[in-house]
Amino acid sequence: MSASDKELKEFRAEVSAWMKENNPANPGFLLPQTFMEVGDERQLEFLREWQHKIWSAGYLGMAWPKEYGGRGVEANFQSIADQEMRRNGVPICFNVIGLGWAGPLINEMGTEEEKAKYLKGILNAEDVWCQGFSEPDHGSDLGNAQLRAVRDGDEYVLNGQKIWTTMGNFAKYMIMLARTNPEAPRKYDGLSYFLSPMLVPGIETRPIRKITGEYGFTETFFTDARIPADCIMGEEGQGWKIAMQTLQYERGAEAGAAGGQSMVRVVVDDMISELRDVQRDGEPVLKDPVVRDQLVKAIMEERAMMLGERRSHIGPLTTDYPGSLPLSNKLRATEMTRRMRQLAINLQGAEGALYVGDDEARQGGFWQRAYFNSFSATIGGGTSQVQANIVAEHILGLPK
Amino acid sequence: MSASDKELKEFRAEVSAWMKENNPANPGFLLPQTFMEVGDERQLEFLREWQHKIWSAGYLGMAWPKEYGGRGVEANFQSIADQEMRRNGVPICFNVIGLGWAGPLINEMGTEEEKAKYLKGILNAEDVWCQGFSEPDHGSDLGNAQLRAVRDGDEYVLNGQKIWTTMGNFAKYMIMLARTNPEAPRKYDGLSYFLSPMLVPGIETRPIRKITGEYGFTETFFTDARIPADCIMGEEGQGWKIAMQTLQYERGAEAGAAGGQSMVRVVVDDMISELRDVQRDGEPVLKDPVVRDQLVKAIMEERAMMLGERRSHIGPLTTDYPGSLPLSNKLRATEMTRRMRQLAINLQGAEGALYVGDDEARQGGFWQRAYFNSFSATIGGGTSQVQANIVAEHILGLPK
Amino acid sequence: MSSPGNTTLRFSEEQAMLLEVAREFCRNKSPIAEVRAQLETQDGFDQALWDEMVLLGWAGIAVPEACGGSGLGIGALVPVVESMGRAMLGTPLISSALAAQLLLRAGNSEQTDRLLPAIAGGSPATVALLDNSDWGDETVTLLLDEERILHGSKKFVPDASVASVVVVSVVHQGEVALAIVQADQLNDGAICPNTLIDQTKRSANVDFSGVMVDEKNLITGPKVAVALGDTRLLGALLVAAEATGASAACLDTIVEYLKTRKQFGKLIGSYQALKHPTVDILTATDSSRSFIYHAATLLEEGVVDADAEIACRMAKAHAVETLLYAGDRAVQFHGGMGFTYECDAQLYIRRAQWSQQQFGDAQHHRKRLAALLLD
Amino acid sequence: MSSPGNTTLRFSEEQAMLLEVAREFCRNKSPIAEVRAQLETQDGFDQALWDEMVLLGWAGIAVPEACGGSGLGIGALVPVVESMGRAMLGTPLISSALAAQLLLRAGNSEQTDRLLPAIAGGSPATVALLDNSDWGDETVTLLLDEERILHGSKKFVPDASVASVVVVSVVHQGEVALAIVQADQLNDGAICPNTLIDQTKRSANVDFSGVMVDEKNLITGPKVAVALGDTRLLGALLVAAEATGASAACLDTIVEYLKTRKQFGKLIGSYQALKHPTVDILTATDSSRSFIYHAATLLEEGVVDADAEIACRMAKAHAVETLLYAGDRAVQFHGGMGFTYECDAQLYIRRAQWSQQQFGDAQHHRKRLAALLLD
Repeated sequence: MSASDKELKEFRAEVSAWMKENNPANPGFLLPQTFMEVGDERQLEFLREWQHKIWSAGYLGMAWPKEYGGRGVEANFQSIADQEMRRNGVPICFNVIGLGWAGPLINEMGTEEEKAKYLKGILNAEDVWCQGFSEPDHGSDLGNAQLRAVRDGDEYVLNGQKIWTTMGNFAKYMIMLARTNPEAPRKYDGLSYFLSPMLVPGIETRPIRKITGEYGFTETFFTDARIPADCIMGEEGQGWKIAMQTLQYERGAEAGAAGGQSMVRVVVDDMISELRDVQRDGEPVLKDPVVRDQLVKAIMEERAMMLGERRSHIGPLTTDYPGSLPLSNKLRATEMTRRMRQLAINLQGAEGALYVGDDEARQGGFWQRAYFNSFSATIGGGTSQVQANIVAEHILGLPK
Repeated sequence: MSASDKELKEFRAEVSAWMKENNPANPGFLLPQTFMEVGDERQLEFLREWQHKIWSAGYLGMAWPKEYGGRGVEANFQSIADQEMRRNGVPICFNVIGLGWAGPLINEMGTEEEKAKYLKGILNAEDVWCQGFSEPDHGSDLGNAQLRAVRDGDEYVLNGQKIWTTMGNFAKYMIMLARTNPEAPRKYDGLSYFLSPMLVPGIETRPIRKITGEYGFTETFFTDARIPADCIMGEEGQGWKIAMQTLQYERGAEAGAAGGQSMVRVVVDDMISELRDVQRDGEPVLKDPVVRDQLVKAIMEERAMMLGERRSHIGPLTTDYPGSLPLSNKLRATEMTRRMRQLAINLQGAEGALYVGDDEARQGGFWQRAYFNSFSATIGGGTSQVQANIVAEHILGLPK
Repeated sequence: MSSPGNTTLRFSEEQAMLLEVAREFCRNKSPIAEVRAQLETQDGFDQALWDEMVLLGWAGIAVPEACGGSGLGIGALVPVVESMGRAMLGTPLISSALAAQLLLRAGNSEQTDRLLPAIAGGSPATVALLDNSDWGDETVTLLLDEERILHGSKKFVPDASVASVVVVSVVHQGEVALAIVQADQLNDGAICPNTLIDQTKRSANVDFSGVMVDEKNLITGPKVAVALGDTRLLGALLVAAEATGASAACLDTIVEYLKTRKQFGKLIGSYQALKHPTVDILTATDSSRSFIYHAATLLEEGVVDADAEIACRMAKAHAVETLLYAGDRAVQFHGGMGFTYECDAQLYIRRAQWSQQQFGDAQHHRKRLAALLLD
Repeated sequence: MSSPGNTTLRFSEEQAMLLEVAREFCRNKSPIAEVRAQLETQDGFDQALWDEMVLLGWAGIAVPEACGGSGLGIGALVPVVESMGRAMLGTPLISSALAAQLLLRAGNSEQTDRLLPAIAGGSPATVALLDNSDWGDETVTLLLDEERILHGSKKFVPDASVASVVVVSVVHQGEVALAIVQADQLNDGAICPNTLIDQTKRSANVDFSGVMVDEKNLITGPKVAVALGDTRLLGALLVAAEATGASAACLDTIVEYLKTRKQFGKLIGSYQALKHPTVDILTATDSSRSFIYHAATLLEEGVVDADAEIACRMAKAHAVETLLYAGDRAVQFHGGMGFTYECDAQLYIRRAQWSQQQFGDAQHHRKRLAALLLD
């Protein structure tokens, strides 16, 4: 019973109209471009309200079961809704760890009880979720996580530390990788996966001030924190497998995620638009031949990424080193973004030296802040250097 | 008894005049730009005659003792002569391994007998010298040389292979690193250093065809080749030390080398001159703003290298990471050269696709050939990748 | 948040089959030993092999069925040319295809009916477009005088020595026109072969002086300039497709060496200084491939509109810079071996120098893209 | 074989002593904790520290002895500014030095005798040159009318809030002139501080409207344009010197981290993906240093001739691109830590954005170098 093209088209028109009508006015402060930039209560409340509104309108969790707050329709409806959110430039659905990581996992592997307890709060933005994979001493090396979870009766006792916990200070729940068996022969086998409450004694968060000067992450400290034993997902020792499974959902609604736009997409054309009134040597900067050469390179790089996405779905055109397009995507996209934003600052002329807070800063200092924030993506989730190793080893088959 | 500024100035004028008067006419074939490009007998004989002529005029080996063919004056006279060779664009003094490696070593460490036997033939170009350090399986890893030298009475018996032997097919002598003791606990201690004759039974050379299509190197095969035991320099086991000592002389006459211009220096201005009549989009390519930006970058890179050479002699300006300028010089200069030559081809327009042998090729295909030849320097003597490691470890103190 | 431009990319089952067949054919028939065997021959290709390709219908892929071709269009030519580039297989296919396109786009039906069947049947043809060494200068100077006699030369005419027919851009009565010249009309010595850096390629300077062009071999009118512009873009795309194949082959060569060569006791592919640039070559080649098939998609109907022009120029600009980089790194990463003629890296670095210049280098196309995208 | 251009580079014992003293002073007095303590203060520097620097004579290094300075010239300023850049020590030194240079080069003896002693004595001064956000547009629009009243504003006036004197480029009777404005002549609210990406720096938009400039504070004549051009070049050089110091400090920060941080069981400095770019930063910083001391050498006599202009522009173009790269890599190579405000990498990446824009970015200078070197 799959939806007809006509139905989908009508649906697209409906969402688009709704987004246009409901796109919130500029709140007077810079909104987060990604869920990693929710730095204060003001931003949090704004985004919570917005996500709730989208969910109330029926445009979030569309493919999740009705009984848990979803709408029970096909995933392609959600994909269309997500596209229209992007296309209309509305704010993000900020509860990303819930919508895109924890939620789909619970949907797939969780008990009835867990589904009833967690899913709706994820969708309606009442329960903020965070993620506890990274630890201070091995940022790119998840398998080495050391946070200790010791079973004690019907509880686990947690000791250790997590870092880069996005919205750790706002979150009610954390998906967490902890070491239940330090003696396991393979380090991966000693890990377990928890849906841990955050608001229990012994769990404390300390906001991390980012390079931008703003907040968004926390360090999270566990000191004899006790959580119910049934917070574990699966069995002890399955943590690594479930963590890897969790990462699969990132690919959107079709892969199980609830949907919603998780980051504002910034394209090269946005940079170019912003440069239309910038002068260089008394002429429009966009008329400068060297700048033009740079901008065309940037456009081409972006275009190539988009075309690569299209090509990745065409089997006969992906027989060379299969998997190279998806597996290199993170490396390429994040590095491209970083360089593009750096270029945007450079081309602003003297105003490039202004920052968020200056009335004359272009788009309120958007590009400066965006450049700094871009490192969260070239570092987080495996640095670009590690990503390049992964591509080299998994795709090209080069030795470790 | 050091020469006065006036004497030096007069000497400079004298050499300059001589070079101008004696600079050979274009022989009708491309002359080697470096000693690694002597590919045929015609080139060899031309260069042999030219070196002999310079030596006869008294401008080579000036600081070497008179009794061995030198002139016995201060080294700064030779430096001036070398500068004037470069400045006047005369052909190279091709017997580089003799003039700059073997000769100074013999001068410093050799016996009277060795000096009498070898030095004059190096200067007057009668005896061509070659170098046998590299071996096929460990190009960048000299310490691992495996050519076996076994003492047998008053001879050593050689078995093994060398590669990248410059002018191996023309040489009478080779400076050679061989393994006399495979059991030495440190691999370096098993090496010895020889002044080996080349024209003995059991030593065979096979010319290597280079990427340019020309010749210049050989593979050299040793099969039970017997050489007199007194060909050894120093003691058994001192090979590594002497090899490292040998590399010190490369720094010119002041460091002990006989002098003579070992390679034709090509500067960015030469490329720019060649581009003066090239058109792009119907205008001079030198008027194209993007090209201009590229050329200025190239000029700056070259200028920075030259300024670095000056600065390296000013102690107070080299207290940060001392030694970084000289030790990074090879890496920087060779990489700059490669990129500059590649750019030169690109900017030629359609004619960039022509090659040596085409009448319409710019400067007879000089830049195309030069680009290909530039890899001999980014690969030989330690690849750029190895050079970067050396700088990182020795200068920055980064871990291996 | 703005539009990302046209990012259409389709690939039909027909194209997929062609790609598979072409890749298999080229791999089997053009191993590197065969490529090397052709480096110093006069024509640079093996006639018997070309005949097989003609039998497979490749010479007529983009020729209408009515003229003896299969009418599959440029979109079907791209996978074939990519496959040939991958095998470094030199033949007059690109030259012939461009000649056919130029005739199709500017000629009348008598001309196409007369000339295209021969091209589709494997008789090589070529185009003579370049009056000087500057692809950015489109001024045509070769004169066809009032008596329809040609005065002057063209440069870098690809496969000139084997072409039966040359389609030549000329200036006639003050307008750009096309002259169709038969090989047998050329004077002795009119074809002066270039010595190319890429020894798998052949081109020549051709002196057309004195050749008489009869009425039926003359093409005039407003279509000529458009057809010439289109042909240059199609040429850029085909060179890009060929360069994409060459980059892919070059990448394979590098990867193979990095997996087998040891230095300092380790496989050299384990060193990030070689590993990461090799990943760059992979991702850049991925982009080249996306660009050429995007352009192929937009050219399905044969019309070179603004989006197709953008696609062709992007393909050329990207693919040649990728091959330049890949070829350069291939030599470097092979170390001493890379410096030899015997090492295959030399084939790719040489091809790169040829490809970058054909139909304008990367900067040439970016300059024109700027006008299309920024103004 | 052509001339490589002017490659003079000398360094006197006097300069060497100054460099040693300055580096030592800055290291001791401006540890990073002190730098951070100033990030959110109004003036961005510590007055007591500035007073010490003044006592060392730095405010008067390039001021003639007759005007209370030490008359050592720009060549002696460069090592001091490099040292300050290395310690990220923000003070009005560059602004004051440029104001002094502008007065020296354009003013009459009454003006220099009156104003320079105060500057040499530590009373901060600055220059107001920028009428818009485009360093490449040298049109002066700030009007000094017939009644010698100013109309308009300047942008990005460095250290405006602390300067006692501002030397302002104006247009007067159709010609470019300089107005010397005392801080107390400015209206309340005339100084509107910029919020800068580099929190160690201070600048402001300054509205001069209504300020009356008396005769003795007006500089007119042909020397003005030359002096303005020279001052922009000296500004470029001093920013380059400061950026060179910052790059060197940034390099130290990276090297330190690479030698201590472990990932996957190894010190991260052993990975070539981090090691080799760090070598690039080293060699690029080496070049920056060579360029700034080359320029300093050519400016020994104070005259900004064509060679000196080339040297200043090269220094600026190179030093800021180096710092941009170093700052960017410093953040990346520190991994998660690099993404925090607490990590010093942020200081360098922010400084880089400021430095690149001051007195024109790298491309600005390369464009002008092209005219000097290629035409």
